[in-house]
Amino acid sequence: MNPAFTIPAFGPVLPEILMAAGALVMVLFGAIRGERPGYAMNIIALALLAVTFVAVLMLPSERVETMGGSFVIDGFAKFMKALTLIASAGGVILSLDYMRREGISRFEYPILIILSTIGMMMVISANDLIALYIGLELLSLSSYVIAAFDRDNVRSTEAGLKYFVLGSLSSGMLLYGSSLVYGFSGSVSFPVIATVLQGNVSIGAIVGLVFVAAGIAFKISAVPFHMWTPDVYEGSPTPVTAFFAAAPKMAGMAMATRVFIDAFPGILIQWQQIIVFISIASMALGSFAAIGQRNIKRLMAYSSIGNVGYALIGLAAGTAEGIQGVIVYMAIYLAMTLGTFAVILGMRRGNVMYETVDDLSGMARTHPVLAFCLGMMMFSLAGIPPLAGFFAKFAVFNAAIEADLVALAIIGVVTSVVGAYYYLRIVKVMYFDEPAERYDAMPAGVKLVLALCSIFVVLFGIVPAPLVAAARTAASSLF
Amino acid sequence: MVIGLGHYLTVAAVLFTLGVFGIFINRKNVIVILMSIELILLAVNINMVAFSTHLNDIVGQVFAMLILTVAAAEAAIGLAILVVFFRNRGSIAVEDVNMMRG
Amino acid sequence: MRLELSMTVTAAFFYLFATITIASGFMVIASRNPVQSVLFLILAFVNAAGLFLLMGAEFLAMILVIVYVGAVAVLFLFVVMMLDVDFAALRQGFLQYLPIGGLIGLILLLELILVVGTYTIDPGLVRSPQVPIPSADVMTNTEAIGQVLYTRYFYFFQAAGLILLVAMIGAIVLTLRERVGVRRQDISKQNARTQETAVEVRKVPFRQGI
Amino acid sequence: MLGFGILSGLLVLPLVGAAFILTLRGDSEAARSNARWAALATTIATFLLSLVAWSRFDTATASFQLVESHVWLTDTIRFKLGVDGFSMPLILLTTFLMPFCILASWESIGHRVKEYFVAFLVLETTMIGVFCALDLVLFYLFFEAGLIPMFLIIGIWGGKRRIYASFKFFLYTLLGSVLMLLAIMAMYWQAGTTDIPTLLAFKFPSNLQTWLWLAFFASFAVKMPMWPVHTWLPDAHVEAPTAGSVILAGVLLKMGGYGFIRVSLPMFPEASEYFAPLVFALSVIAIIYTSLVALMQEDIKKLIAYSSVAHMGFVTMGLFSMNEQGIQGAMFTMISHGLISGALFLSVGVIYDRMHTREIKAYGGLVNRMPMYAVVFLILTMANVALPGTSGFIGEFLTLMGAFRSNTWVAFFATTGVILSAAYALWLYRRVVYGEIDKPALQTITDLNRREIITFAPLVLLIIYYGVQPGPILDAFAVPTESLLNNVQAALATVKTAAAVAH
Amino acid sequence: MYHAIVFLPLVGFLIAGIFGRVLGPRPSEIITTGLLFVAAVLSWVSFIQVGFGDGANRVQVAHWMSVGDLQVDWAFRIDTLTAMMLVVVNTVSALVHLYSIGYMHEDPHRSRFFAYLSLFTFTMLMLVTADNLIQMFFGWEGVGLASYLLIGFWYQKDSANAAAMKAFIVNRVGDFGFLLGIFTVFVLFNGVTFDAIFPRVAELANANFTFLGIEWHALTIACLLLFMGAMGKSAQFLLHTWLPDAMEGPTPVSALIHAATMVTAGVFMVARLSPIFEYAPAALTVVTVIGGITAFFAATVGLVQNDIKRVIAYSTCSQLGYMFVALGVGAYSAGVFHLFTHAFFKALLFLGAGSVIHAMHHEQDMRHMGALRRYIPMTMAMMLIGNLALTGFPFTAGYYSKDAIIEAAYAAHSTAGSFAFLATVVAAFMTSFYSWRLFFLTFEGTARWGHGHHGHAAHAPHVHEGVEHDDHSRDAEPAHHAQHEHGHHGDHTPHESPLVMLLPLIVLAIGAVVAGIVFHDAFIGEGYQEFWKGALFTRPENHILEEMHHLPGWVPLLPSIMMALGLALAYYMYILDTKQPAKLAADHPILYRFLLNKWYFDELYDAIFVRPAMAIGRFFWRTGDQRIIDGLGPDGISARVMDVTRGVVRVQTGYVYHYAFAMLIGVAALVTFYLFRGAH
Repeated sequence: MNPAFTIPAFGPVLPEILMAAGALVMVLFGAIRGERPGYAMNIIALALLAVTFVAVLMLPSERVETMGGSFVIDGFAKFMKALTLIASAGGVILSLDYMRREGISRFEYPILIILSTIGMMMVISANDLIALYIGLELLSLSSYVIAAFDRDNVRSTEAGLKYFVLGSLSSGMLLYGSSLVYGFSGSVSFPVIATVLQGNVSIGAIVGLVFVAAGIAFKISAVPFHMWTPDVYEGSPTPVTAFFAAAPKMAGMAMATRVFIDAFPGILIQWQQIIVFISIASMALGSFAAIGQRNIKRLMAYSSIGNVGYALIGLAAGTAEGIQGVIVYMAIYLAMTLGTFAVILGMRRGNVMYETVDDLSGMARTHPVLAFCLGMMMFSLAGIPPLAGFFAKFAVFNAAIEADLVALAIIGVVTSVVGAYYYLRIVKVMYFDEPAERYDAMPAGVKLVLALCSIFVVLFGIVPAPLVAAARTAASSLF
Repeated sequence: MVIGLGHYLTVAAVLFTLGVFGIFINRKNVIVILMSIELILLAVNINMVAFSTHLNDIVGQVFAMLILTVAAAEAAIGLAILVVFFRNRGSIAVEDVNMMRG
Repeated sequence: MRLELSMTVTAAFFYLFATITIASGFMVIASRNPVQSVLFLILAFVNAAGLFLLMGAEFLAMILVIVYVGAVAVLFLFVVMMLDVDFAALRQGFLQYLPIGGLIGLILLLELILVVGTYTIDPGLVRSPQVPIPSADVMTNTEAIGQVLYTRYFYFFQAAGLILLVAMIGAIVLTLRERVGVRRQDISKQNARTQETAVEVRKVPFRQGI
Repeated sequence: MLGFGILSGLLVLPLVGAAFILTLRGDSEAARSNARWAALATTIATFLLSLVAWSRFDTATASFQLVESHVWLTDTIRFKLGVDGFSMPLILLTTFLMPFCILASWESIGHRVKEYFVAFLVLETTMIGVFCALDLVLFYLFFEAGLIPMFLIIGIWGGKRRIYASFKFFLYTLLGSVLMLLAIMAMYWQAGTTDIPTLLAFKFPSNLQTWLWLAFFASFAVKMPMWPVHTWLPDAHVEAPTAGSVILAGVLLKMGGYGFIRVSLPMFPEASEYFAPLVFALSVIAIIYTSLVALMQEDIKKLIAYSSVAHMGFVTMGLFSMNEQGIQGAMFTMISHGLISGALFLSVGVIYDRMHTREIKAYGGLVNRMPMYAVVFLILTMANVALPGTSGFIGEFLTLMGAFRSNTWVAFFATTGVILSAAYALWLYRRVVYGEIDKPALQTITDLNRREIITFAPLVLLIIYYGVQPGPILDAFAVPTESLLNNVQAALATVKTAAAVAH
Repeated sequence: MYHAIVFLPLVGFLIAGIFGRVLGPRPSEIITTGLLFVAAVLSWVSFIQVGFGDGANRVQVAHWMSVGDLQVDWAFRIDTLTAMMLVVVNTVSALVHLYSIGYMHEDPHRSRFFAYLSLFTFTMLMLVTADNLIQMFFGWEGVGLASYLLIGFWYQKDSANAAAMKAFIVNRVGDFGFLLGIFTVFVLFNGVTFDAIFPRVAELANANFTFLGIEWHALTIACLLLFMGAMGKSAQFLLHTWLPDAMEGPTPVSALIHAATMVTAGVFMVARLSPIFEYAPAALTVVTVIGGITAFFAATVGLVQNDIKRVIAYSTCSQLGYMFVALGVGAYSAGVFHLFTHAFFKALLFLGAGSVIHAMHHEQDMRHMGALRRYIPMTMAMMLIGNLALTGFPFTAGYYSKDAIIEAAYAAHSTAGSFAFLATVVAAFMTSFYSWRLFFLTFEGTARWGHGHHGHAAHAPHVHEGVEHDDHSRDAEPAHHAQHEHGHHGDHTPHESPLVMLLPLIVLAIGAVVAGIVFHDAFIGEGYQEFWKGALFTRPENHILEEMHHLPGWVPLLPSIMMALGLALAYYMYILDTKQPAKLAADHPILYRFLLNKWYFDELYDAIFVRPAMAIGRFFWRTGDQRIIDGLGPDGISARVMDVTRGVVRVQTGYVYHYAFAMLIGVAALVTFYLFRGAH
């Protein structure tokens, strides 16, 4: 009766195991050491991330399933995990100085980041609905906590509360959808679902898919499941916002890709419509709503909504070209968003952080380098060549055109022009307006992140081929 | 009178809808909203178990069990956040949770 | 061991449990006092456990009662009592969103029931599940779950453990406070005391008075 | 073919200059002066390098020359550069105008000097890039990249409404361009490459041509700018600093015309033929409409800006007349307008630097105090109204002749532009230069200084030289025009034969 | 030699123009004038060579441009017509240069003036030597530029600037036609050089050409369009309005450009293109009619003008009409002959008028002159000769050329010819009248200048012809612009001009007297064929020159009679009964005003062209660009975007249940979508 149980291969799960073990060690270390100043925990976390990063790179590129088929590793997973780890590392580095100066430096923060990252990596490698759900919850629960990490701050706790309530609702939806999919396909395993659901499937499976899509869309904050994003981004401590804008987005897009491409390739016609709708709505809302924002973090929230919309174009195409576009887009988005938040973190005078767009006034004269970097980020986000953001948009739109989604592409480019307006507004404030007082010197870690991101964004156009080729390899592993 | 899969699914659907309905009918009380979410999860579990039985596949039950586990953890965190929020604001009215908007 | 009930009895129990579940579910969202809501929630869970029993998922039924009724619901109750909230005020405007909410809810409900009505599945799939539920004669439901939970699905089990870890850390990080002015026992500190630090030896001068 | 050639050099050289300026420390007068000299040296070096390129250029062949190709985005989307008879003169125009822009900014740019010159040098790279890109994606990249420095130039060093103008400029042109990007992608999937020489030989299906043409048109029409998408231009011109206006009118507008001749005409011949009446109509409207509007302007720069729109109308008209005179005339008009409008904006800059106003009303009688300036401005005005003997005439005459061969109605209405341009240009000259000098502020205005004379002399001489001897430029267009027309005719003939067979 | 003839003035222009300020006025004057004299002498040499020898040839200077079929060279086409024009241009120009040394001697901008004059001469020479239409257009526009510069020479004067602008723009209207004509010719003949065109005209005699959707006789439409250019440059009816205003320029300019040379460019062009016009009879009819109307119209206006230069200007206009009549009826040589003689006597008249003005310290209003005979007798004598020649006094130049035209018009035996005959005869009478009126008002009668012509208020008592003072400013140009330059003149008595001014007058006077006698045989008489050698083309069936010799006896006499009548009437009205003109004017105020205001052409054009253009321009700008295009385009869109933004932002209320609501609605919407549409 009992099926012969064999020990699964642990090799592909090594990064996750490393991380989990590391997290436990950190808990232990933190508990023993107690709350003491210094960056020891953060450095351990960074080291852990670095080691994991190396481990991820050493994974095989061909598709391997393990853990009873719940866990899969392939080129795509490798690539996205690498991106996620970079994003998490960015989240840790950006928090170093901030947490200390805000007086909320606690050893649990890097641990929660690590745990959340484990969740992301699980999500990326999830090969069935259960693994997906568990990974997602691990990722989400850690996120709720770090959103409310500044627990004496009303806005931070409010952000945590909103994130939690809506996140729970979304996971409820995801689960309800999963149950329907399970029921209508007879399995939770993606490959099985893919073989069962082909062509004209029962409406139940599609409704289930809609609910699953809703849950995923919540995680990547796509319209209309985005509503939490601006409030949470604004309320959370800024490094946390940076982390939210970067890491879960990588995992979320990977998850979306994994689910739609791996589990539902047979009903592409059906889900394509959902993605197209979500994508259009996200691009439009991201562009329009951001115009009205004065708070940069809030603005970046809308910006990330819009960017997700663009990335989804690639997914909507549903082709290898499209997934390549998604990967390229996310990679470049990662650099842009981390760079931007690095600048936001640099806007500090004494104990006050400045967060409104107007606080950037005249930065080109008080901090020319900073302003230049942020300006390049903004132009890049607007998709102006030769900056990296252009190549990101090029990749996804190119895929859309290939897949004959011309209307989607046209709406996309038009909203990107609308969106360019608010990015330009930031450039305008920095470059055209009268300078305000200088900000304090940037912490070294933030400087490092900003420098790396800026170099990437500005110079990507010269040698785009490596990333593009790698993305192509990664994407082709899904097909 | 055979009680089939459809009956259970209908119950689950009603519970799910009640949960959904509870979220915006209880727009002032976060705790009740959390409870509504528990109702949704309950509906999911009924679905899972029903399908599991119908398909004669134990995975559904394992899934349901994990959902229970996670839901407990979720409740813990949710209530912790709620407590923290209450400490800061002295209220759990959802209406008050709107410092950030626009 | 499995209860062998006739079709009619099963149906009767189903309707009993289902009705109470739904009714108490409704009361959860409709009652004026959150304490009542929690209690109705417990009722709903208990009845849902009954439904589970009817479907043959005994282990889950028990877990539901233990975890939910025993832990989660109590947690809710605890928080409701702890937070000194004016619940009357929270009920104002209760019906403001009823029409629109009701409409959406109704539409969703109808659609879901419609979907349920269309249920079809390839019989072949039913016959070839990945992990079939063993018949009750072979092993109990609990045993069956135990068979797979620690082997085939140990990955989920471990991950669930991580989630609980997060819940723990999260709850601590959010709510634990080191209050100043509260006297605590610090054992390591106590153990670390030596004679030098604990006792101060003073020489008192003679005959000089104070 | 693998190594980096002279065109890469042209692209990199300004960037090197920009990088050097960025390394200058401090904002002292010495640092500013260094920045100025460095910028000037860089632009002159670039110009000299472009002359070297010109000397290696063979006008007798229609194929691309000085080609270099490097790995870039993918196997098929490569970093490919090359020039032919259409693009080489435009590159020369760009590199030629840049030193004047630097000179024109010598004193008038007093704050944020380093950033200014960096922006200009970067802009130069993007402009050269547009003209020598042999890959459509690369073309688009440079086409759009120029927006960034120009946005900053208008926004930081512009006039009162600079923010409105810079945003309008940026978003308007961006909106036009993004559709082109989609069209490029569609071409990529159709033809499997974005390599321009390959695409030139590729036959796109008729119905696709229509859409592609429209998408490219959206971009180029805004950039040109054609009526009715021209309204960004007057605003941008008025608010931009002098050198910005020079580059805007002198080079940036030409990108649209270049795009038409590089992409729309040769790659979509059927659509071009189909839409030629539309282009004609818009061109003629532009010529008459904007000339009349120019007549009523109260701002010198705005007047010249509107006149630029009218002149660009001649360009589009000539291009789509699809004959030698029209196309070569249009190309020549672009070069000549680059010199003339550039010089005109420089001359506006001269008085703006002195008086800080561009209101026509604020001037009058300048000839009394600035005779040399009056002469220069007169020559430029006459070149602007296409007086024979100036380069303006050659282009305008040829485009009109081309249009006449194609459609007499178009030529008839467009020729009225000859009258209207004289009206607004002379009206401007009369109000600004002639008359008594009765405004107190003008009493002490000084004539051109040595730097300004050095700036104007080559421009004026070239304008006249090319009016008398247009050969060097005009002949460069001859061979590519001929091959273009042959290909277009062949393509159209195939279609007609196919249609005939089908019936 | 031809290089020298054409380019010496250019050299002069460059020297005076570029180095004028360094050299100072005097060297500029001497250099330009000297070069011009050299050129003039050379052109006489070439004239003799070509006209009376066999010197016709083509001189290639340089390549200009080649675009497809369009091949254009810088080249000289030297034939009799060109040579004759060289003589006219260079002679008059050289004399005007010389004259200007005296006339402009007080002007601080003399070097500029001489530069302009030389520039004009150069471009005019380019025009007449042109070997193709495009080079001709170069000269055509070049003289337009020079004319613009010279009219606006006194740039402080607003009226001068306005006149300069007007001249340029009205000419551009003509050029509009010229350009279209060139295009038509190019399309028809696939070339623009005369050598390419002329031999092929006959082939295309019956070709048709579609222009503006109408099927035309190809050569007719080409000729009509080209003639439009001629109308502009030669100030023919409808496009004449600029010429009188052009008198704002210094008087030597009027003599050179607006009498002797530039304005005759139109005549030259039609003559040059006679091979084409010959095959376009309908176009020739138009030429005749326009010429006739102009001759008549300008003469009527000339009757009442008070400005001495304006009278001569209208006279020029009228005489140009004569020339076109001759061309129109096919007597090209007669037209060209009149052009030739007219250059002498009209330049003479203008320079004479300049001398008068000089004497009167830049007073131009004849009502403030009178009795100048005693003060400037030499000028008076020259003016007398000019007048005689103009009015066609027997054996003067005008007598031969003008009478030939009237005869040719009669001999045409066509409706248009008859009309033109009538018009020219009446115009001849009027010519005589206004010429003598000018003479009498200026030199005879009482002196009306003695007291304070500085102040314009002082004009009031001197209103001569009664009713017109209200539009004085329009009529009599304010001449006080240069008076500050005259401040050093203590006395206001008129003084005779210096020798440097009189000398050109004398030379021109000689020309005015003898040009007719000497050359009429060659131009229109027996020597026709040998002289022209085909430079003027006439179809074999064109026998007008012979028919001119077989006219009824009264026809050749008629012009002389008209001249006599005009003289008599003028003598009566301005010497015998000086009250008569004012009375006449008062009796017919409407007619008088109509004529005085030049048939209200300026007002008419202002109303139908200038103002509407301004209004439309303003409309396009304010309403079209700013309200409609920007309003619907960028500004409107950005406003709508902001509206959408406000709406979107309002949805983001900050309330959790709203957010949840949005999610649920989203899910519900998607599910609904699939239930009803998407499943299949």
